[in-house]
Amino acid sequence: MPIMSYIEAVTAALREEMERDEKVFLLGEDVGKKGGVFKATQGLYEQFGEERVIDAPLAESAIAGVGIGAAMYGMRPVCEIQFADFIMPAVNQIISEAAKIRYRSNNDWNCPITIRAPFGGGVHGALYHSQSVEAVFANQPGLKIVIPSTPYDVKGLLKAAIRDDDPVLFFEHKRAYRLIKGEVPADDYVLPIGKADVKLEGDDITVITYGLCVHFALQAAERLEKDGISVHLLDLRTVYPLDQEAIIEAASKTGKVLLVTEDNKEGSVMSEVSAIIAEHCLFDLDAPIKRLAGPDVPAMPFAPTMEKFFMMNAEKIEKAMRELAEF
Amino acid sequence: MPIMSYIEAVTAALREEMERDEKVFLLGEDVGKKGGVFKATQGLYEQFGEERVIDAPLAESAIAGVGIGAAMYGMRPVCEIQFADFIMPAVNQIISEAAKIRYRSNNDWNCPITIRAPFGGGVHGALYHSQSVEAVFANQPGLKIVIPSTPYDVKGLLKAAIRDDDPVLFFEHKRAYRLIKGEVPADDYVLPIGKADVKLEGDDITVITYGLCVHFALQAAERLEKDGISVHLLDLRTVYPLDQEAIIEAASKTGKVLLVTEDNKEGSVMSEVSAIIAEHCLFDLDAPIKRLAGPDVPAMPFAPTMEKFFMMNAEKIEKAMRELAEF
Amino acid sequence: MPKNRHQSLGLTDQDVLNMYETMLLARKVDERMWLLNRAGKIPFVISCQGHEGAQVGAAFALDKTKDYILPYYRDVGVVLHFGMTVKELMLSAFAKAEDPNSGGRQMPGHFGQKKNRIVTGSSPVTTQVPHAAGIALAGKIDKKDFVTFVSFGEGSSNQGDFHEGANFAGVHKLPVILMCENNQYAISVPIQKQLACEKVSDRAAGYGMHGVTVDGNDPLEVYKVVKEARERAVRGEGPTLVETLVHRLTPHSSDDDDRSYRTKEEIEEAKKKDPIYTFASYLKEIGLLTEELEQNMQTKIASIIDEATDYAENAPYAAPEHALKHVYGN
Amino acid sequence: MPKNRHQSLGLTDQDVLNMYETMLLARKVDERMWLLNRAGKIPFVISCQGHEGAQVGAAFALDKTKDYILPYYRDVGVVLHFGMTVKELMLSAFAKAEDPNSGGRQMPGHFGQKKNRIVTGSSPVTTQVPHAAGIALAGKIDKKDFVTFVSFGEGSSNQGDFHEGANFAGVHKLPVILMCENNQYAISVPIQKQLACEKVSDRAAGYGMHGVTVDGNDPLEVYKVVKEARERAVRGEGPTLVETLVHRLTPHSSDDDDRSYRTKEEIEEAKKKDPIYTFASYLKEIGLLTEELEQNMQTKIASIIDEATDYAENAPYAAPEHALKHVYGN
Ligand SMILES: Cc1ncc(C[n+]2csc(CCOP(=O)(O)OP(=O)(O)O)c2C)c(N)n1
Ligand SMILES: Cc1ncc(C[n+]2csc(CCOP(=O)(O)OP(=O)(O)O)c2C)c(N)n1
Ligand SMILES: [Mg+2]
Ligand SMILES: [Mg+2]
Repeated sequence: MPIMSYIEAVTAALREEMERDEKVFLLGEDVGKKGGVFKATQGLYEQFGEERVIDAPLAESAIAGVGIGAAMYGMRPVCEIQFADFIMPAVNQIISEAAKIRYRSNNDWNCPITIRAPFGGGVHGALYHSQSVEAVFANQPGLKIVIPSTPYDVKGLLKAAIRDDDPVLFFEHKRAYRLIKGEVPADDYVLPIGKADVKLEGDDITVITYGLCVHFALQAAERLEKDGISVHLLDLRTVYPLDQEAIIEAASKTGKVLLVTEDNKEGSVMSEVSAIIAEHCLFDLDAPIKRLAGPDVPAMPFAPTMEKFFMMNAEKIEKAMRELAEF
Repeated sequence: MPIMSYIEAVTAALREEMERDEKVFLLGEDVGKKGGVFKATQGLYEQFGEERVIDAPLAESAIAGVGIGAAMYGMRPVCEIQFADFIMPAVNQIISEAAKIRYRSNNDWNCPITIRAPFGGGVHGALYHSQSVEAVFANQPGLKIVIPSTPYDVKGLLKAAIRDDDPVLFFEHKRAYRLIKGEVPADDYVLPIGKADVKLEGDDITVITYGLCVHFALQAAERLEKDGISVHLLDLRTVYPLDQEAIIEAASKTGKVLLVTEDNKEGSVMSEVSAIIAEHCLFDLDAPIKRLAGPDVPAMPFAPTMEKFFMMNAEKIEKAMRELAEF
Repeated sequence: MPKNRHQSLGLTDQDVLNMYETMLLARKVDERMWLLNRAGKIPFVISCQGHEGAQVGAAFALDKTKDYILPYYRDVGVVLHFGMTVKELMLSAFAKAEDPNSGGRQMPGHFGQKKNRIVTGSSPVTTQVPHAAGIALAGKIDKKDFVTFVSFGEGSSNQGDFHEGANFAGVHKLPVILMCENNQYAISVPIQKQLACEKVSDRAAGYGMHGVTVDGNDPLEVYKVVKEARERAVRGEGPTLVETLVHRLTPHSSDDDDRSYRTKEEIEEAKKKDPIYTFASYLKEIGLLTEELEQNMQTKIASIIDEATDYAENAPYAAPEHALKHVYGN
Repeated sequence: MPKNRHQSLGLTDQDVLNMYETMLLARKVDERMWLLNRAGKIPFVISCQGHEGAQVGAAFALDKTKDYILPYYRDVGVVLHFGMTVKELMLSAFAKAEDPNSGGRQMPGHFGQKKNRIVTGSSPVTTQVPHAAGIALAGKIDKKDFVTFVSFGEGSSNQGDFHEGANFAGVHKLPVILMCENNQYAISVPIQKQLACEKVSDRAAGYGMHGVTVDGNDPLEVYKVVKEARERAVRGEGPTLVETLVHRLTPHSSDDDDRSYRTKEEIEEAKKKDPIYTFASYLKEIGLLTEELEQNMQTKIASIIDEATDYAENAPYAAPEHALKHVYGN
């Protein structure tokens, strides 16, 4: 199987879906001639032409709104928001429109749009090029939010998002783009949206996380294994709506749960994960449900000292894992 | 002490603050000559003139953004978003700007803006005039979100919001406007933002909620009391950042916790309340942390059948309370 | 003998009579809704009264067999022409399960009916402008020759989404007709506090599109400019911003009392230009609309509305648990 | 003898020399930052190169003792005139604790310094336009006579916030100067894919404001129109939209490679109109800028920049835990 980087898997999924279905087209700032500021759409303008790889004017609400219109018509637009931080001007289109179109029309209309955006920190992006924005949307029924952790998942889930008949927000960790590589089948496959994935089977502690943090957690788990501590690791993959069953199963398995996110702590999607556990398997727990998250400050600063202080890493997770294991 | 309705307390707080401080002014759609679509600003245009009670063009991002500019200058703008549902176009200004101004400027600038909006359902408002939107903002450090339940709290907290040196979102339950009445001192007082309020002291179960649901919970508690079940009721009042101490204390008190919100269940502010409890007082619990919330559908429908199905009320809370008490 | 003004526009006598009948139907439906509201039978009305000339003039200039429309809440006249029935409007007003717009989920005025290419709308104003651009873009990619028609109030033209949607349509020369129904008020706020430009159509230049302002009380004027806009659109010459000057003859909605912000005289003045009366006068003057014909129309319309009202009033609500349905497909 | 063009604008010989020196200083600071970036010493640069004429021309037309400015990321020339020092710019580039803009929290180009009325800015483009209207409104309520100056790129003028902010300023006739630095690109996207209007200033009419387009390579032209705009503003005649035509002489930022979307020839062509050279030529032609003077300026600037760089490079970062500070006041 070919080895691909995380971002190459994005490009591959887009290319294959555009080849498969004429209704798929791309819309976003600099996605055309330049191939995207991160190069996620590189080569697609050349292959599919400017009518299907559209350099949009600098206006996120229009990028989302035009995409929503096209999706209602029956196209399969994939809109790129250049940085997740810049999705905020499009919130009204996403929450008031995309999320509610099927429901408000009593199933007469639907909106199969995919909105991709690179998110997350650790790249000297400072306050406005580092944010985790999923929590803003993770309470809006009608939306699905996918955050893949591996190139394999990227390809399978991005294809699933494009084929989904409802709006999907697809957040790609920008630090993972070139850092994370992995095997990706050359052929067509989709992975189910809404299903979490057990990354490690283990008995001592359960770690639940998503995105880049999955890799940090894997590294930390490896170190713990050497000391005989076995980690059960669940990758959420879809952070809204959550895979309750998988969460309950994972938490019950060990009774000691660590929830990890790069987002600020208060009000992150991990609060919901915790609430699900506290509601459904409280008596299986042997320790308080522990959350490890970014500090409650607006966003990650530019200076390396403060960025590092904010950003999640394997060491921070390892420390929290050990504390939990010893509880 | 005079008896006032919830909305009269809003008007009183605005009037008194405008009389006290020339820097306070109002900006919003129809807040001037008409006195607001709910009449929250009635009489203020006549009293303070069109320069301090400004009928804004129909553009929420400008209402927030102009307010933010004025606040950075040193004014104390109170912006009205006509319905909380229409705050979505202003999300970028609120999250990217207001919330981050102090932090990003390393304390050089600050943004003492208050944004008021009527929210919530039960008024035949349908999908777009009934929403609870607090969860969209309840993970944005730099913001404070206040949701008062009584006229007394309205006055004291709205004054506190206006005097606060940071941005405050102030959500008023529109069903409470004329339904809820209570004593309000005629003199000047402020209540602390960030502090929850124990509404009932009790020993059997703990109920934590906010806004209109506080009243439903009070009614339900009264009925339970007749059966000898004593309810400890905490009104959050500030839903972001949460009053952790008060939450932990209230939960520990009885060990049986019911969290109530009118918002959709997944990802509401109650998830965070649950997570705080599960993190800090797990071993004091005698029952799973139960959440009672709106269903996970986009918003409250117009038809009375479906609206009632969605909307919180005393009966639903009473039922959940009894179940918990019997656990 | 007064001048025949419709022939040169390519409209037959029957066409203009149909236009009038549609206008009258819209007006009468609206009036009935106010009665129902005041009688406590329906919770909410938002009116087309005063806008019917602009709405019906525009709608008739479109191709109702293929164009997509993205109307706003006042556009009863537009959706009637595009195939929504009075019964369906009443089902929506009563919030009944059979309402094709939303199954009783949305307030009346939130139109949507896929089979007639009436695109589902929401309450936040002007979000539909980018949608209109998106559907036009999709049609272009899909090599179809329809146009999209999107309408909104003048106050709403201050929203960012108007700007972003219009700009997108302009840059991509999309077949979009943007129609502003300028009634000089956004609820209580008069136009001078909403816009500083003289005409809303002054905004067209900023999007490289054609802009035009017409008397919205005259359906023929509106027909003419919308028809031209449609032709331009189909020829690939891009979008047009049409501003129609109308009057809102009612309060903003059934929840509003407009006495606090405008005078009786102002409304009386506006009523003199009421498109229903002025267009009827024209049709009478040129001898098309006879007493008898008008009487027949009135009778027919009254019975349609009566029947629709009865049906809707007696129709069932959706079951409570229906609230859980259709969040996601499959 | 070539014509003296600055006298009639009320600019002294010393003024124009100061303008030139500020432009040169901006250019040299920017050039140094690229060197530092390419040497791996600073993570990011976003450039003023090619925009200095417009920036300095505009800045000099303002009253730096009382006006508020809301610059965008390229506006090194504007903030230098308003009192931000080279040392401070370098502290920001190195993300050091002493950076007055953000204490090292924001990327360079995110200006903010309260004592000089440089209003803190963010990355999402054009959010500052409503802020400029808000500060102007506050000044009006507070009975002050300053103006606010806000700048942005032409691509950014497609954002909803531009529209909403401009409209608010227009309706309230606020003393706001909106300046677009039109360099024909938004990162890689050329102007034809951004706007369909011929000139960005065509948008002014839609806000009932005066609009004007000038050659941004000529600081005197820009000075003139911004000065006039300021006078109009102070007279209560409302906002002005000034479009300056400039060229971006570098890639979008240090993260961009512009070879994939524009030709070398295009940049060569633009360099011929480089405001630094064309303005220097003017000053030389009229005999103001001598070899010697220019040499002195260069030397002085080089030493300022050297010193600032050294200082900033050696200055400490904020402590890690400083990340927790200043989320809320008190
Ligand atoms: C984003 C948003 N803000 C506020 C409202 C509340 N609202 C409904 S209609 C309206 C006035 C609209 O005025 P205009 O655009 O002129 O249309 P008209 O009603 O006059 O036809 C307002 C403020 C809304 N629906 N959406
Ligand atoms: C809301 C938002 N979307 C996207 C970006 C990313 N971005 C930064 S600069 C830029 C292009 C700006 O172009 P223009 O306005 O013409 O200014 P210029 O850089 O050419 O001076 C883009 C897309 C952003 N900063 N903010
Ligand atoms: Mg209007
Ligand atoms: Mg540009």
